[in-house]
Amino acid sequence: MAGKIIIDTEKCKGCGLCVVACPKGSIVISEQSNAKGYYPPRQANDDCTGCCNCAVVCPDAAIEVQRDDSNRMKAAGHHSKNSKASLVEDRA
Amino acid sequence: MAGKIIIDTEKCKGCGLCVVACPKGSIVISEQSNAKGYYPPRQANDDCTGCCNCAVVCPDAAIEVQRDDSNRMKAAGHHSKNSKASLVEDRA
Amino acid sequence: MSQRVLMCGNEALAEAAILAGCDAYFGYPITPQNEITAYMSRRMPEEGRVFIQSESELAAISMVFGAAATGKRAMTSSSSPGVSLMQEGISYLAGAELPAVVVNVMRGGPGLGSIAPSQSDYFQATRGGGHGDYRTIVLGPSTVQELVDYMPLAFDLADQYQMTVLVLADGILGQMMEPILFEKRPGRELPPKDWALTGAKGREQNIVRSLWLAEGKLEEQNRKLQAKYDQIQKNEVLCEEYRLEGAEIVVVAYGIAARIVRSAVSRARQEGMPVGLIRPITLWPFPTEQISRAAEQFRLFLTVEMSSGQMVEDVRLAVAGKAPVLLHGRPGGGVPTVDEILDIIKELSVSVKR
Amino acid sequence: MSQRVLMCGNEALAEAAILAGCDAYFGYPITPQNEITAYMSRRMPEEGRVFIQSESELAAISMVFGAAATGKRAMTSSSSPGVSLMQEGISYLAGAELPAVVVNVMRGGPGLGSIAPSQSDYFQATRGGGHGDYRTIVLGPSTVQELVDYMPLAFDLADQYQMTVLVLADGILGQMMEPILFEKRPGRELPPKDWALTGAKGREQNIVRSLWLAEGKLEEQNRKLQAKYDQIQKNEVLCEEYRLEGAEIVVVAYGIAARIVRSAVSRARQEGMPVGLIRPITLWPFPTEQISRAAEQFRLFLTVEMSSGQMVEDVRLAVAGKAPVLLHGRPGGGVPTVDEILDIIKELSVSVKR
Amino acid sequence: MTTNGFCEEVIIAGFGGQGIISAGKLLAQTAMKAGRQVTYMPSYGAEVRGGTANCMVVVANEPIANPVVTRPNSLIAMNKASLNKFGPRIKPGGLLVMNTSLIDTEPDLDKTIEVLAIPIDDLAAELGSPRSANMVAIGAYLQKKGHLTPDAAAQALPEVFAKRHHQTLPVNAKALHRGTEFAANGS
Amino acid sequence: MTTNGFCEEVIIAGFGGQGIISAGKLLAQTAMKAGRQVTYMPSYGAEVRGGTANCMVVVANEPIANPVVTRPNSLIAMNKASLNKFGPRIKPGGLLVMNTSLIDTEPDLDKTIEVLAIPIDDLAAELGSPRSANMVAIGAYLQKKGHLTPDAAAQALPEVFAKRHHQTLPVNAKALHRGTEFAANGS
Amino acid sequence: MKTVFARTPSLKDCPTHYCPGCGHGIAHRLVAECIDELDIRERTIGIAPVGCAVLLYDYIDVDCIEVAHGRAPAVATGMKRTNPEKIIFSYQGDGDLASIGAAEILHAGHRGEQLTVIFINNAIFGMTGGQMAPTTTLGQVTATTPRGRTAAEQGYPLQVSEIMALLPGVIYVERTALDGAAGVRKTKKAIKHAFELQVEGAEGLALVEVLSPCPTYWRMPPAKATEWIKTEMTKVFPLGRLKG
Amino acid sequence: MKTVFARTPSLKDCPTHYCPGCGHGIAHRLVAECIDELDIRERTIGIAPVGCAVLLYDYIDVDCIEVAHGRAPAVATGMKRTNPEKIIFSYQGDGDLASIGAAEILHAGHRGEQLTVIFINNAIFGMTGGQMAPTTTLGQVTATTPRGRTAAEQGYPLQVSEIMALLPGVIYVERTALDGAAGVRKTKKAIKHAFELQVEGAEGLALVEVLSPCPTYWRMPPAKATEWIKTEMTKVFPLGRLKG
Ligand SMILES: Cc1ncc(C[n+]2csc(CCOP(=O)(O)OP(=O)(O)O)c2C)c(N)n1
Ligand SMILES: Cc1ncc(C[n+]2csc(CCOP(=O)(O)OP(=O)(O)O)c2C)c(N)n1
Ligand code: SF4
Ligand code: SF4
Ligand code: SF4
Ligand code: SF4
Ligand code: SF4
Ligand code: SF4
Ligand SMILES: [Mg+2]
Ligand SMILES: [Mg+2]
Repeated sequence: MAGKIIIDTEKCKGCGLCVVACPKGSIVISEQSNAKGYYPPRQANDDCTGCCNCAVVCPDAAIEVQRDDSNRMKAAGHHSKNSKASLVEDRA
Repeated sequence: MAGKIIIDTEKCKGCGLCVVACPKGSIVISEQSNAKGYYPPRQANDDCTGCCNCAVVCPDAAIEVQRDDSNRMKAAGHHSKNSKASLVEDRA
Repeated sequence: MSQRVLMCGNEALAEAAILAGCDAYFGYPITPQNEITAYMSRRMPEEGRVFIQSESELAAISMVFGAAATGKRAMTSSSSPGVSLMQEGISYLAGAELPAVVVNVMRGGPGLGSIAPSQSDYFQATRGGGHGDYRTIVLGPSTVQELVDYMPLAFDLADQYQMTVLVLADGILGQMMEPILFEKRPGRELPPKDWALTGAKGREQNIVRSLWLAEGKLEEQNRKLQAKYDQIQKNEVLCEEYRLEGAEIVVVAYGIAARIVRSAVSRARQEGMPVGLIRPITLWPFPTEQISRAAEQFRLFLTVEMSSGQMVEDVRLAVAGKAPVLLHGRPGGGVPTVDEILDIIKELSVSVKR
Repeated sequence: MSQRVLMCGNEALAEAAILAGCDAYFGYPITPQNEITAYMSRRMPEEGRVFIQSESELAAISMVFGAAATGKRAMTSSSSPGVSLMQEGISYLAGAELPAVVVNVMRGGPGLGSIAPSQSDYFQATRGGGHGDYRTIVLGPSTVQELVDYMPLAFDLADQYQMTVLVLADGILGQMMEPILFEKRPGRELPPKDWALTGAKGREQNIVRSLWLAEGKLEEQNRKLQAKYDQIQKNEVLCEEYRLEGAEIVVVAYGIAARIVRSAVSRARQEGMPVGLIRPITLWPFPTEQISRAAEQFRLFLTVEMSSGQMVEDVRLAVAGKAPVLLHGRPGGGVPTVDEILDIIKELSVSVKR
Repeated sequence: MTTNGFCEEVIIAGFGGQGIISAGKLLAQTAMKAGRQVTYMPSYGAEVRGGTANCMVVVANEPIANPVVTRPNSLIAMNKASLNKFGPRIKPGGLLVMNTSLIDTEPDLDKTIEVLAIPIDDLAAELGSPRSANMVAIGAYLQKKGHLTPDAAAQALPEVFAKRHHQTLPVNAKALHRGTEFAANGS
Repeated sequence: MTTNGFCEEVIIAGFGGQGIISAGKLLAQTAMKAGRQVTYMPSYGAEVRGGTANCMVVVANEPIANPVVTRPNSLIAMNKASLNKFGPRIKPGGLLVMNTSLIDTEPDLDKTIEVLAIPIDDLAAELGSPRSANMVAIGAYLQKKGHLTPDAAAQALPEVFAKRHHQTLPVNAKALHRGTEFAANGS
Repeated sequence: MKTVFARTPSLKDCPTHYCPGCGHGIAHRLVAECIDELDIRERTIGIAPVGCAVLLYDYIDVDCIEVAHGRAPAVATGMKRTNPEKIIFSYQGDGDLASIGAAEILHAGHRGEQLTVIFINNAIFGMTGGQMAPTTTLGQVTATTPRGRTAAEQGYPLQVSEIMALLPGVIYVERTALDGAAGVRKTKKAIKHAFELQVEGAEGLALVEVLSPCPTYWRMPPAKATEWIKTEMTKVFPLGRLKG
Repeated sequence: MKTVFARTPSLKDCPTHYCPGCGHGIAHRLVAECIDELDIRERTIGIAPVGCAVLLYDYIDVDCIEVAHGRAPAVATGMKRTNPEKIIFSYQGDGDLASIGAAEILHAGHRGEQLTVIFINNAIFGMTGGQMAPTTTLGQVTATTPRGRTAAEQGYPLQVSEIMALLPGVIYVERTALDGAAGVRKTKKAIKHAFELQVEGAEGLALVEVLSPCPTYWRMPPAKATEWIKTEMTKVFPLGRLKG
């Protein structure tokens, strides 16, 4: 498992965009609703690569992505000038 | 003298545009001001062809043009569809 | 429709406008009156009439201006911020003496405020938020049925006096559903619209304008307008009196506030308190005479309105010092309750007795 | 400039604004106040400050909104129809509690009306032509020198109370030239603008807003505004009294009308008539107390205004039935003459004596 | 808020999508057909929407003052958030209809308030029509209050639902009666 | 319009381009420097312009009520249209300065009005400066009225004309005096 | 001798209030001539702008309305939609149409209203005393650009016709100039076409932008103003048919 | 394991009021990320529109202002001209920017104001309950086009970016779409560039039009809304860099 996602279920609105965005089919909507009545997703398998697609499309910034970069090159984000380090390694 | 202009001196504001527009140099500004203090022009020579340029540029519609068409083809105005006869024979 | 139907105020007034012969509706969406625009977008084309969602309220009131100038019955609707944008246009309608109906479903202000119900555009409506000396007739219905009943009147008044009639509602009236009856009643006999722009065929050119540059001409035009307004003040006041017999305290309230006060008055009477209600239905012309007469007779006035106190000025002007005029105002979307009004009435009853 | 100079009102007030530290002027041309815009287009860049001819009055008041939110002193000017277009924006300024100075050089209305001088935007200015419960401070100078003197005050009041100050002038005041003196006087001590949008550096985010959706929040905000307005009503009334000693008739007039009345009063006094003048300088807050006190003492009030009767309502509210309040109104660009006022005063003197 | 005679103020609240609006309209329509005074008021608290919806219905014998109900006689709470928000506002002696399919906690209310705990969603699901939960709720409420009959409500159904939904009328009528039944029998 | 003491109300009128505005401003500026109360009011009758211009100046010892002059003590009429419009408004006992270079008719006015007929344009042209006609007029007017001196007016000239026109100051001063001279001597 | 040019009947027989050499007078005449030639006087409604041409109705003898500054296209929409058989034209200056009224003209075009719009671009606010218009050229001195317009401060002159031509609802856009007899004749042709489209019921808005002299606030004699259009203005506002 | 994606600091740690699947949430995050990456939080002022995004300031942790409907570009002008060193961005919907605010955005562009404009085109008025926007597509059913928009009645969808790109004062225009991960990444790149230009002091206005889902009033589930952008919306609003 190279990647892992952490879902803030109380911010999630169960829109399912992350499910569709995941190239690995690693996300499914869960059966348990949150306090607002939405059904947040959960990680369904171990195929996650940490590609961040799910987090990138999430309208509620409810997904955090972790990745084990020990045995691969550091993803070469395009760093714009004027840029500052940030927690969003996924850059356009 | 193929053409003749009649100037409504009380409508004229002496702008002089007709003077510039006449290809025959037939118009000059007169020395006599009208009631409003403007100096209307007058026909200065017999070269007028009745081309209507002066009337076409007059901002105050102060010029009427007459023409002796007996010995020339009737000016073939472009008649738009839907058109009705009018006193403005000069058509675009 | 001659059977009671359950409809929300916004849709009901829209249907009533259609029944009143509204030829064209122009409007820009804004809460809490979006049901009007949506309803009109469906119904007007069904009737072969004109509906346009305009690009803004400026455009909406201008489209009304255009349609009205050709002799058509035209209307628009909006809510507070949108109506503020129409103030120049309404002043032009007044200057050009064109008939128009404008509905304002008021919400909390100032600024973006809120979408809660409010009555804080009273000044704007009755004093003319636009420039110049002009008035608009202002109707303040307090039930959905009244909304329905006053739309035809609004169009008739507009045509009769060639001016804008404003229908002042609020978020509650617009949103709430009540059983209503659509009844076809005969309209007024109206003067011919011989001033309308219909093409100068067989007559001289008609001109609709509000600019009068020649010395004294605009003053004359203003005096003509004022004379018309005087007529209206004499002939068109509408006002309801409730339980004034034997009263000592008179509550003055309009619109949704008035129906709440009505309940409070009814309960107060049961408890033996000497209180009645005067409910202005036309906010301009204001029932100044009625209240002035009442001031000869009753000891205390209480104005209840959903604002920081606007109509209270008209009440004070009418009472003219003959009795104290108190205010219970709920600004910014607050809605008074029957209980809170009852409490105030109780306190006042005690003080009146003393 | 410490020497008398001859300047027209429009240019003089513009220069006074610059001296008062106006950081930015935004405006759209309209007669009879074009000299302000033209003057600012030349002088503001000279001072390294901002001038923009906006695309409209909507844009102008919005630019003021933006600049004011960053803590700058910003102003706009216009005339009646243009000010009508600013009503939504002024309501937003009130809701967001931003300081701003707006000059209205009034002309005849309604509609396009005329460009003759007028005072018929009094209602709009003092009651809020926009939506919601709000007020603007309204200054009504009556000479070019006063225009100059009240511009710094306008900016100070705006900053102190975080609200719009309207300077109501008219076509005559704007166009006429009079000798004036620019004097640097100390301004008020003003609260820090810690609410301004300057970038969230070393502090929490600042937010400038007028929307309050949470239940009760907008009502609370409104009560806060009203409390502020009460303060102003207590502390900021300006009003001139002239020849009230031994008077029986009091004329109330402001602005250009007041200077004409002043001459008439002076002449009437020479002829032995018992007449004085109360001249409101702040139109809101209105000198209600002063007039109310006067009503205890004097027998008759006459309001002279260049409208069909707007300020007269404030006079009536203040007098509250204690004395008759008459009106001499000249709407639509009419300017009263000293003679016509004198004639009225004469007639009234006779009736008062009877 | 009127004092003479009967005046019933109800709040119906739940998630958007639970049919809160149609439930309220049905109640209002039924009351109107029964010749009562009635008002219906949707929530429009914010121009922007969250996940919740509510509406207010007032049924009375006299003209109704204010359609905005601050202190209801009855609350139909379709989910927990609604119960939390409106529960404390119920008048003493009032009624709470509580959807136990989605509410797992006991409400902490005035003792004088009658509580009808009913698994609304489950009952609707059993009928094969989860979307009819709102009707189950109305049926149960009417049984408890008795000011209008479930039959009258069933007759009003066609006026509340758009034509294109009229195939659902029978199952909605069934749901109404299922609610009534449960309220009467506790099962 | 003030009654105490001195109050002189003047209208200056003519074609646009005849320097009406500067003439008025010069009068006002001169009065200010002399310590008088003064107002100056341009015509702004229409947003749109015709061929005419006028302005109003009031000079007084007391605060001035209204800068708009409806009935002038004095009229400087630079052309016929102006005379027709404003002539009838001159107060009895007033003064008319009339530019006979452009006005060929006799004015039909109240007998108490003093008329100074003066060929203003011709006099200016003789000085080689036709555009100084306005100054000739002011000079003549001041001579007749005497409340301010032509010299004081000449001293005020630099403040009325923009710097870029200061080369015209000498000829304008000359024109002022030419007007005075004519008014004094009738030639 | 035969009269080959005289005032057209729909142009009222009275002097105008315009300055000597002002383009409005010419444009008015052309509009009146087109109305007469198309024989639509009895079903035409004209919309006067707020601008020097506000008194349009004093000169053109058709039913007319005077409207709030910039709102002519919205007023026209209200008229035409309720009276499809009438011929509606609006006549607007560059302040009216391109500054305060930018949203209204854009949206009338956007909706494809069947209207004829005569847009008089004189690069200035005439009526209010010569302030900058959106179409004022770079370097042009006006009452509000005393040091001349610069791109950095006030932006480049606004090309309204180019923008309008982008809109699918706009079916005809032509820019012409009142820069002499030939230009006036071309302008008339364009105005006539813009009317003809509406007469024929073509679906969409027709706009003619007319470059027009304002000698007064350009601070030049009329003849020079005509020249300035030719040499300077047409550089910024190229003439020709942009659409339709 | 290392955190490679987390909430950026300028995005406040709270839930939003948006509907599930709404594009505003994504766009907000992108703006906040750009602000943090460019390290301009302490000198940025954001302008909230009237529209669903009116509470922008509740989510983005910079100084913010809420302004009258459609007037953001004018407010921004007032701010930037008096505070050239600040970074001013406005965030506007299609009702706000393209309908009521058409004149203001056009003129801010015309004047070449140094601003960053984020234009959220969701082809609908979201906040007021799903009425037609100028950008609503043909056939689209909305609360005010119950039979679907038609060109004859309401005109063709308004292509704002194409118009803005015409203005010399506008230096950068790009249209992107929130139609999946790739689209979101491209959108962020565009927004960042639009900010960078202002940071660098480039003279003119930068606008990014973002095609954004409104599942609620498109009456479709979020995933389908994303699809609809790809298949339908981009046909009317072609993606790509239009200028700069
Ligand atoms: C709401 C409003 N704002 C401003 C004005 C003042 N105003 C009158 S005409 C005009 C501009 C005129 O310019 P343009 O449209 O180009 O017409 P032109 O006079 O040049 O023909 C302005 C700003 C007004 N009458 N109303
Ligand atoms: C002057 C004024 N008119 C109308 C409104 C109502 N209103 C609020 S938001 C909005 C349109 C929202 O649409 P859009 O800008 O596309 O934003 P979205 O909600 O789709 O993101 C309207 C018409 C208002 N608040 N003020
Ligand atoms: S995209 Fe975000 S909000 Fe949507 S389901 Fe996934 S985690 Fe929840
Ligand atoms: S990071 Fe990529 S692979 Fe992992 S869950 Fe998200 S989208 Fe799927
Ligand atoms: S008709 Fe032609 S030739 Fe004759 S005067 Fe006029 S312009 Fe000259
Ligand atoms: S063009 Fe017309 S107005 Fe001008 S000088 Fe000639 S006749 Fe007179
Ligand atoms: S100011 Fe300009 S546009 Fe206006 S009338 Fe004079 S020349 Fe024509
Ligand atoms: S209505 Fe549309 S734009 Fe508004 S929050 Fe919901 S999905 Fe987003
Ligand atoms: Mg112009
Ligand atoms: Mg939108």
